[in-house]
Amino acid sequence: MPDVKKLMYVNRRAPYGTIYAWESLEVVLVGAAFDQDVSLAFLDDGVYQLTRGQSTEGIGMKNFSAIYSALGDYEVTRIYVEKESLEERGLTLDDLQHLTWEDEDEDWAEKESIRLVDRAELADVMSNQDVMFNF
Amino acid sequence: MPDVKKLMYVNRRAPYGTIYAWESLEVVLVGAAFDQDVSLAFLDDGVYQLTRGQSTEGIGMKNFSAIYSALGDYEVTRIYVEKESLEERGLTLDDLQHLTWEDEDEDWAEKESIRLVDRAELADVMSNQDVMFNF
Amino acid sequence: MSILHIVNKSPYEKNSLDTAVGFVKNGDTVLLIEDAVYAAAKGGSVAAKLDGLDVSVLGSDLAARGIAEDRLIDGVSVVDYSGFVDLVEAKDSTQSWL
Amino acid sequence: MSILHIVNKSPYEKNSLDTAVGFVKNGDTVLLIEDAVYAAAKGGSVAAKLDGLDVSVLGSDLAARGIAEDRLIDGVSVVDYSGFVDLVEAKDSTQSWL
Amino acid sequence: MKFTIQVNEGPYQHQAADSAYNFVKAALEKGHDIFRVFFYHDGVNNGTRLTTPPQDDRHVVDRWSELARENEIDLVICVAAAQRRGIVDAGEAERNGKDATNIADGFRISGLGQLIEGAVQSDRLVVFGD
Amino acid sequence: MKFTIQVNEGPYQHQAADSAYNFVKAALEKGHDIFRVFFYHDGVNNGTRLTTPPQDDRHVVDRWSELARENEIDLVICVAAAQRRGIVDAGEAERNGKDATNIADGFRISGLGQLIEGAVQSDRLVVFGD
Repeated sequence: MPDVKKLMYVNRRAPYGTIYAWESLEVVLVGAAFDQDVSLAFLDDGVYQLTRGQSTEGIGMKNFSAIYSALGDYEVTRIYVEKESLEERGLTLDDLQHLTWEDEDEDWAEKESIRLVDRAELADVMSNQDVMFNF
Repeated sequence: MPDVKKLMYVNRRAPYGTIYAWESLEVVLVGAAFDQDVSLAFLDDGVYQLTRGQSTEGIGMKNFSAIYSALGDYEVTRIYVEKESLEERGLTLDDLQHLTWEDEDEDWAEKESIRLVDRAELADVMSNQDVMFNF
Repeated sequence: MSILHIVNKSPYEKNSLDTAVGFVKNGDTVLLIEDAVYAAAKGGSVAAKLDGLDVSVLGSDLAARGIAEDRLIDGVSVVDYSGFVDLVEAKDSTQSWL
Repeated sequence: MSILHIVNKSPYEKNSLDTAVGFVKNGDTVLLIEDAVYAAAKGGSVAAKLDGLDVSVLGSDLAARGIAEDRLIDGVSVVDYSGFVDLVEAKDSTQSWL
Repeated sequence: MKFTIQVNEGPYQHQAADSAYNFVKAALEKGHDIFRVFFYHDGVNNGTRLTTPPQDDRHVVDRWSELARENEIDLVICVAAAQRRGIVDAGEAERNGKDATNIADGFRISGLGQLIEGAVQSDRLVVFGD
Repeated sequence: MKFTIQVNEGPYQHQAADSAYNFVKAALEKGHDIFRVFFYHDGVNNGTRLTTPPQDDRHVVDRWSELARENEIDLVICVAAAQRRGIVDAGEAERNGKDATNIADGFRISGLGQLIEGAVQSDRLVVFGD
């Protein structure tokens, strides 16, 4: 078994309607300490997790959307967003948060975390993972 | 408020994958004691609840499908099955249990409990209910 | 008699909205709450399913999901929980399409 | 590397199967369990979605739902829990499309 | 107007319990009566006093208990559903030989008939679930 | 082969807990190792000893406890998920000021790291949920 595994967190649910999005994010934050090769995939209603401007005062639930922008600090730098899922929902990348990370090897240059991929490309990435987490 | 209300139990879920079908049936059995004007509707995956030949030994869960045929004894005599839902699933009435009740007013003549209705007809019936139960 | 059709599931994930709209009659209202509010967002592939229906959306669920009111399809009413209660009162019965 | 795609939801209720089949590559298998077994029933409107895929169905979930094996679409393999375990072992990873 | 509310899902996993609470609160503020809140299926898990949610999140169970205390709301947990999921009051603990209880303040355990009665006695039944 | 299993839903409401149990049993019968069963989300509700299911139905919780006893399976309940849902052992009761515990025999409460560790240490992760 390799020392470092490729772990992918597969997010397919909208936030707030169920807790899966939030408790999945909690796994990602804890998992960051394990020095594995981590990526996140957002598809189907999972793309809604990353939308801007979420405001939960009216429903009395914790707003966890700001935490996605901290993922770069946890060295989670590869976030795949599926193109077909965005399009079906009438969304573009501009509707999502701008997620970045700082590359230590390039004098802390700021880089994009989100990679827009179509379903076939995401299927290729998925087929190279050792473990997929599903919530 | 009328002494007798029209109560409809609306069943839209398959059995076994979740408990809603079974716990819904438990409500129907208890509710039968309340002498209300009761009907059941089966649509979407709810039509699967009534299929013949269910056998749960392999999954270790209680098989409750026989109870539907006892509904007549509980004076639950109007069971609406939606045509479109059956067709979409490649089912016909022959795939469902034969549910009957005995009409006290007609010398205990055996009568059909299942009424095959299309969506528009079921919508009409629903619009005449006082209460819909959803599971 | 009129029905308040309550839908709470994302129309992209579940068939609840599809079925619900088939049961809407004149005088009925469709209320979108929780993840169902995505159905009323402009540009989404399901939005057309609401054409010609009387549709209300729960504002706090919209806000939680970051959907500004100007992103809603035309003709949709935004209500708060008090408006939700009024709708239940105004219609003769409710049907939750879970 | 090969993936075992596990689907457990009715294809008439949820979009899981729709998405899953879009991710199946050569060498992958789709395993239908729980309410997803309805997808493999002959005559159902979703059955065509499985065309050309390597599909297995959990037999005990079929039996629970009253689906006789002769009602399955052609080419589907029926497995028991032991066969489920073998599939997990045979593929390099699993993806549960919940 | 008189409402009965049915809650089919437990706290936190689904928004149903939150939506139901917010609806009940709004109805009370408008002067309506809440005849009963009936917790069915996993909804019975709304009635355990053993939860400790994070401090920056809402406390779903305590919110129900407070609402019941301040407005004398009848919060009923279905006994059959509760037995399957392990929600226990003193009577149930004794009947079923359990060494602990976990029911929260303001809730009571009773039969399914309470749901039917609620639907019959109220002007409206509103169901919150998954 | 070494498996870690994740269970996302509680007993009875969804078949997930049943499917996971049947899978684990079959894997053991074939001589595989179960490194860990990790209960997350409402899955933590598999670990309450307060359930009393009907006598003609399976006992989901007791089945897990027996499996753990007979095969020394590590049944881990996520602490964060458990706090939200009210699954409590003696340590948690003391930490959070609870007057009762409800954890079942054979289960232990621990952190999310146990899931990651399970996934990294095992040959396969299999997830059962809704």
